[in-house]
Amino acid sequence: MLEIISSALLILGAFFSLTGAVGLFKFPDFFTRVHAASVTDSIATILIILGLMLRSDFDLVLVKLLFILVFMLITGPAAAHALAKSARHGGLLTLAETRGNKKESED
Amino acid sequence: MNFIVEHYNYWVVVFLMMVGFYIVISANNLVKKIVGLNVFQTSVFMMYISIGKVTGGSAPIAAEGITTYSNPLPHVLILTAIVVGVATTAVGLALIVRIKRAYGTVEENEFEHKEELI
Amino acid sequence: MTEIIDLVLLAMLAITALSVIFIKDLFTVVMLFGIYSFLSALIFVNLDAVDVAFTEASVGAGISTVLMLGTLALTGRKEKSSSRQTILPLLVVCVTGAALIYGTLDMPPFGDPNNPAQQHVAPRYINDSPREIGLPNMVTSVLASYRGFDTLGETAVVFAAAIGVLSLLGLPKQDRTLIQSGLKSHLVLRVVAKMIIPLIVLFALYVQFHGDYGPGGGFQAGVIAAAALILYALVFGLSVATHVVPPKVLKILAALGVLIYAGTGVVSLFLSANFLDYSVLASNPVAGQHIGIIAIELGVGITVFAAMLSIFYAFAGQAERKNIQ
Amino acid sequence: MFVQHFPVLPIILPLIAAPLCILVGRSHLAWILATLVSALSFYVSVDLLLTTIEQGVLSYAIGGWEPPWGIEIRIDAASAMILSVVTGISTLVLVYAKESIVKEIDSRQHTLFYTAHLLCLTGLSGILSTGDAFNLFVFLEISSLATYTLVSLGADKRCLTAAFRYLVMGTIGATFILIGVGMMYMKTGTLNMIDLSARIAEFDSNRTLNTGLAFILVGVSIKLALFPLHMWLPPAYTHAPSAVSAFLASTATKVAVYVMVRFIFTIYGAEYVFYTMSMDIILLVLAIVAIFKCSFMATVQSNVKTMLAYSSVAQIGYMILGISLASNLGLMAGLLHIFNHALMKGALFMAVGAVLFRTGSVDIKAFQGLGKQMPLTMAAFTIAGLSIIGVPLTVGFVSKWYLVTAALEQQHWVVAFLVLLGSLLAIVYIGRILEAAYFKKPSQLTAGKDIKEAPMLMLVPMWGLVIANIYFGIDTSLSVTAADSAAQWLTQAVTETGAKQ
Amino acid sequence: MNIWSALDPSQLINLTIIVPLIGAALVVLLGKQPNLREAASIITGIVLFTLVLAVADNTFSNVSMATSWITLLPGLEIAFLVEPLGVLFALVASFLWIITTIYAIGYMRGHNEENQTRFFFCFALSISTVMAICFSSNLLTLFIFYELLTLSTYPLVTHAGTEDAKRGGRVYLGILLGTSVAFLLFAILGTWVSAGTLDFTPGGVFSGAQSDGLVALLLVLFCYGIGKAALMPFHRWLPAAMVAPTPVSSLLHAVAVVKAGVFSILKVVIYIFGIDNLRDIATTDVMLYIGAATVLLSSCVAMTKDNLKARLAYSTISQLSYIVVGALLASSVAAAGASLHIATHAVGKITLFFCAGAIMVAAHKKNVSEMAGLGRKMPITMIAFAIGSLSIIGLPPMAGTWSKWYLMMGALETERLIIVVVLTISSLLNVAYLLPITIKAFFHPAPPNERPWSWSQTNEAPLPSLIAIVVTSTACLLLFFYPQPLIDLINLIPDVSTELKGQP
Repeated sequence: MLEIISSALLILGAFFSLTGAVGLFKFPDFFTRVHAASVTDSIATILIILGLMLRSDFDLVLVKLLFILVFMLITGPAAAHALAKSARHGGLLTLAETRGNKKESED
Repeated sequence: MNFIVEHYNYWVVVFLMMVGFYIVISANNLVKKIVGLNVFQTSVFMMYISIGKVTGGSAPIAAEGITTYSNPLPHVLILTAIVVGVATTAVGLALIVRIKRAYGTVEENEFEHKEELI
Repeated sequence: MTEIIDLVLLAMLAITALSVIFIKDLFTVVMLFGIYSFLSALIFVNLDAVDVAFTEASVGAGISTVLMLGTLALTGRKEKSSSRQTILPLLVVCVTGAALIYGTLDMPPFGDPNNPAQQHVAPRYINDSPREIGLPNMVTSVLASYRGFDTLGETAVVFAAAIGVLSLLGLPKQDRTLIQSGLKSHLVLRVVAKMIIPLIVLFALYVQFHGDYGPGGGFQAGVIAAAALILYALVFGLSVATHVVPPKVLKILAALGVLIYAGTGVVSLFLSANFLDYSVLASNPVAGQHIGIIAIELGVGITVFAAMLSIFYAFAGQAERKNIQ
Repeated sequence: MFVQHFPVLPIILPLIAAPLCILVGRSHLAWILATLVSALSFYVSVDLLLTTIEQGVLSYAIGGWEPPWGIEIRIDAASAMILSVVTGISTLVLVYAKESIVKEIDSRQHTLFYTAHLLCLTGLSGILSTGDAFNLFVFLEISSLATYTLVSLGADKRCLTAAFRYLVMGTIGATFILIGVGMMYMKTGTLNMIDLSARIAEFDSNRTLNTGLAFILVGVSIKLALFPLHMWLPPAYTHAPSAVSAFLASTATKVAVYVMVRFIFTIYGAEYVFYTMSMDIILLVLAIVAIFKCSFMATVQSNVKTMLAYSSVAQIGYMILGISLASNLGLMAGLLHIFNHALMKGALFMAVGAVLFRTGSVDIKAFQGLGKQMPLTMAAFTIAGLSIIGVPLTVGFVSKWYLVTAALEQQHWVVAFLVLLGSLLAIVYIGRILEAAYFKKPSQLTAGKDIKEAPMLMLVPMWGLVIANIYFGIDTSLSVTAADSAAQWLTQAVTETGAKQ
Repeated sequence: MNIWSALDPSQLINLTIIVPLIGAALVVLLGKQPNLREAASIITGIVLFTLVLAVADNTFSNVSMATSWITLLPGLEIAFLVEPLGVLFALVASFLWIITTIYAIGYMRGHNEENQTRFFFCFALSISTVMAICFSSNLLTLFIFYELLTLSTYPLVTHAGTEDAKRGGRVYLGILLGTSVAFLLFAILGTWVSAGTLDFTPGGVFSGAQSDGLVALLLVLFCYGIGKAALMPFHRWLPAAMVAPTPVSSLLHAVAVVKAGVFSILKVVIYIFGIDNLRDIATTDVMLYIGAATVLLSSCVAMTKDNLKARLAYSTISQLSYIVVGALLASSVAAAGASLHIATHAVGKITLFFCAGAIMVAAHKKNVSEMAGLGRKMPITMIAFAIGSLSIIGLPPMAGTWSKWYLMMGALETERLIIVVVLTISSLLNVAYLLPITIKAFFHPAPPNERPWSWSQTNEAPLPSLIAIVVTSTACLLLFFYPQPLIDLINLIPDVSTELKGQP
């Protein structure tokens, strides 16, 4: 039973990281790409680690995985946030804003 | 065919080494030289680790139920080598910072004297 | 299975390395190098070299990259295109490569347990070290005891590097004023940093003292601890960091670590054994070995921590100095 | 009680003293500590030398782990001899440095200078003493890192680029050596030198081992500045502080030469290197080209330090020539020249340093008229210079004598003649300086100032070396015996492996 | 005549080398008081001469004298051994050194030169090295002191300190050091490796085991390696060194340096190759003819020179080649002639140089063309000059006669008519370039501004110089009438004799 669940989680995680990767290439501008990238290191990793936890029996490995999970939960978003914010700081505009600017210029 | 399977690993490593080596001697920017140096050394480390690998072996940490271990000696050597590498990198980078301050550039072809070409 | 992973990783390595040649944006180049050394760390794991992988990840991808980025901050991130001729380097590289390939022709097959490398010296480490040293992690046993002299040299190298960087860049003064520089505006980061830095330090200690049983040891621990403070300095500013760990202290610590290591060896001299022979440190050799290894791992850890951090200080000090000007 | 530990002391004494220097902080305390420790290791090395001449090889198992599992310290006459040179020169240089660095190095960095010097000494002693191929690499890197630091302490900004070039080339060399050692390990499964030689002797020729040797030789050649790979040396020696130049010129490259000797004679064995791979021809040609090209370069330099640097490269050519003769006598001549050249180059660089100290320049113009203003310094320079030329009653003559005899013994008449022709070039480049010093009026560089003789602390070590130049030129018994038994032991190692076959 | 009989004979050798050193030290110490300083020099010279006389005495009563200082390299020591040829050279050198010193005092004061202390110091140094060369018992010792002689005379050559003095000094040092390092040292090492010894042994060291080509090569190397013998084309240093003050020129070009050169060649020929083996060596003839060519060519050059000293220099070159030729003729008589020529040419040529110097000091004239009528102004000098010239030319009743006589005999004995011809022609050339000077001086009218002439205008060189001139010129005569002691000495040299082989 556990087997099936864990494999399901793993496959799901793999799928998400794939989408993240695709997004990283496909999305138009920086911020959307950051969004895509952050998918990989938030949900994808969480799922994968959960899957692994289900596979491992109750010992040190499990604890270590737990630690990693918590760590990822804290750092992943923080990293994405830092990226976006510093981009903002550096004066990079979102797609919408650039469009808005265009309109203004057209008017 | 068998020969290739047994050696492809070394050949790729050699290729990596040469890429690193090429960066070192061809790059014009000193920082890039250092990067190349690191690539070069890291590839050499891979060669060592490949030497130590035993098919079907596991990490050399004694645990019950495991009979074949990979060779720990190359691991030890490379641990040391990595440290040496980072030490060199640090000094090299520090030198680059000073060079930048003294010459205002880190591009080799912009130094005044011929003897300063690196 | 391993072979396939191996192949994939090698392919990725090749791509990364090649792209380093052609990319002119040094920031990207450095990042690519970080990736390169992460990938090689993966290869090391795949080849059962967990300790090495650990070190490579923390050093190559960690410290080295940070230092390179620090340098770029001072030297500029664009590589100017040069009229430098590339034929000669290419030639040199081709010759060297050809020589190496020629050398591989007589190499023993990859991964064969009957290779001479696996036959002569190594078996003793694998079979007897748990009994002689009493540690499951053979790498640690070899590193700290059989080839402890290498590790002493390694510590000396780190110390030398620290000396070199200090003499070149000098340490920043510890200032009482506590300028809240760094990333003032990033509230989230500051909170997160406050949360995880203790964890990192804790982890460093774990690595330091668990190195005998699992992957890790003084060197990795030192690097991780240094990383914790580097993060602190990045987020809260150098002057705050120098207040927490003053540069002078670092200098002394770096020296102290080497002394601890060498001192352990000298102690065994006075106990009328050979240099770095730990067996005499306690009544029973194995216990003695254990004591000795803990002592020297501590020495390594302290030196590496102090050296790495002071090197970072030196670079950061330069950066601030640049900002002031 | 420490006698049985003597083999390891020359390494660990400076290694422990280095961090202590940082701890004591005050520069003059650091100086005293460094000098004392260096003198102590000199004493130990000489003792080792005498012991090895009598009893042959001393082996010391670090950590009590018998080789090949543990690391072995292995001291034979060759290593002990060069060890004494290195530690002795280091002591003299440290005495000399006290005054010399005052004008060349920022006072805040004096402690760091002594620390780096001690680390460099550690590395060199380690290279000389260790019996383990990889351990050799580690110590090579210690000394190299310390050296980069020392070079970068120079006053002129060009020392930075010089140090960087040295760093890049040095690291490439070290990595090459690493590759070579890896290949040796791959085929033999051991790192201990004696063990290696025994197991390599089992192959008559093997492509991996050949490549390994090739890479090691190239790597070492970079470190010892063999002719086409010497580009790093002249700028490094030119812009480093005088004390550093004096120390490096007379020790660092010599140690590298010793490493080459080790790999050729102890590990691979002369048969393998010279007959299977016929390296001797390559080395011979390179050596001769080095002698002429670089002696000629030396004759056209206006910066005296650069001139001495080029002459060093040429002199290294002589050592390699001796080795490449692949004979007992040739090897002995090479080792002897290592010893003698350390004496002369040390003295020369010290003299130039003294001139820099007083006149603030090392351009040949600065030397004009110094014969009257700094008589003692210039006298020292003259004697050491005559020694480089190879005038009788100096050590230079002894080396030349043995080199040529060795060449003639092998029926290499042309080589022998070329060696002598090379010393004619030495006459030219030394003569230029002497003429400027004794027969020219002071130039505008020094016209205004009144130049005094160099301070005592600089003169004493300088003249110590000069007197050694003459003493060992007249009473060659010690040096020749040492070199002879050194060569004996090295070639014996070869025959040992032959026996094991 | 042996006032040192108290001493152990072997000690004499050490003394001959050390006494001049002590003299040199004294010179430096007394540098402030010129008179004492000069006194020291002269006394040194006299003591030295008595020492050498004692050595000669012992040699005649064949007491063997040998001493060894240190072992430089295993099997190679700095050692000394007295043998007749050395004694001959030592006698000539030490005797003429006294004279030269006396002359130099007059000259230096007349010219009131600078750095006289340095001058006399190096002067003493050089004679000490010459003594060492005379008595050296193996090639290494010879080589070492040969080099030291070059170095110790270098300051003398550049004494003037002017630009062309420096240039001359550079040529001097360059050629002498160059040839000795490149060729002589090479030849010595070759001998050492092939023959296994460097000791001077009667009959030579080559056992015949060595390949002929090798020995032939070595001979060439020796002949050119000993650059002091000024064999063409390595003769340039001799005229170049003419920038030196005249006493130096006379000591260098008549006694110490050049004679050290030919002496070394004689020694090598007699004691390394062995006169008898010399015939079988392929290159002997080559070198012989080069020597002959040098004789003629340099005589011709001498004729073209107007500067007196330059002319004498080239004449020296040709006279030296006489000795080389004599040595290479491979006949005992020729060798004897060569040895004798060392002495006779020394006295003759030094007289000429003294006169040249005297003319320069007194009449400030350098060139032959200006010497018309000089005979009246400085009669003694010019008479001495005439004597010297005749001796060089080899006309009786002058010393030069004997040496040329024996050389001729040697040439005839070996049936080398070419050499005979060469010798005759060169004698004629000597006549052509030496006699005109005397003739000009005595029989040509002085330039108008110096007439009318009266005794009051005689203006000779300073007294010391004059004494020197007189002594040497009388020596030229004496050696013609009493050559016996020298000839006896020469006959003591192994397989060298003034008797033809045929006669009993």
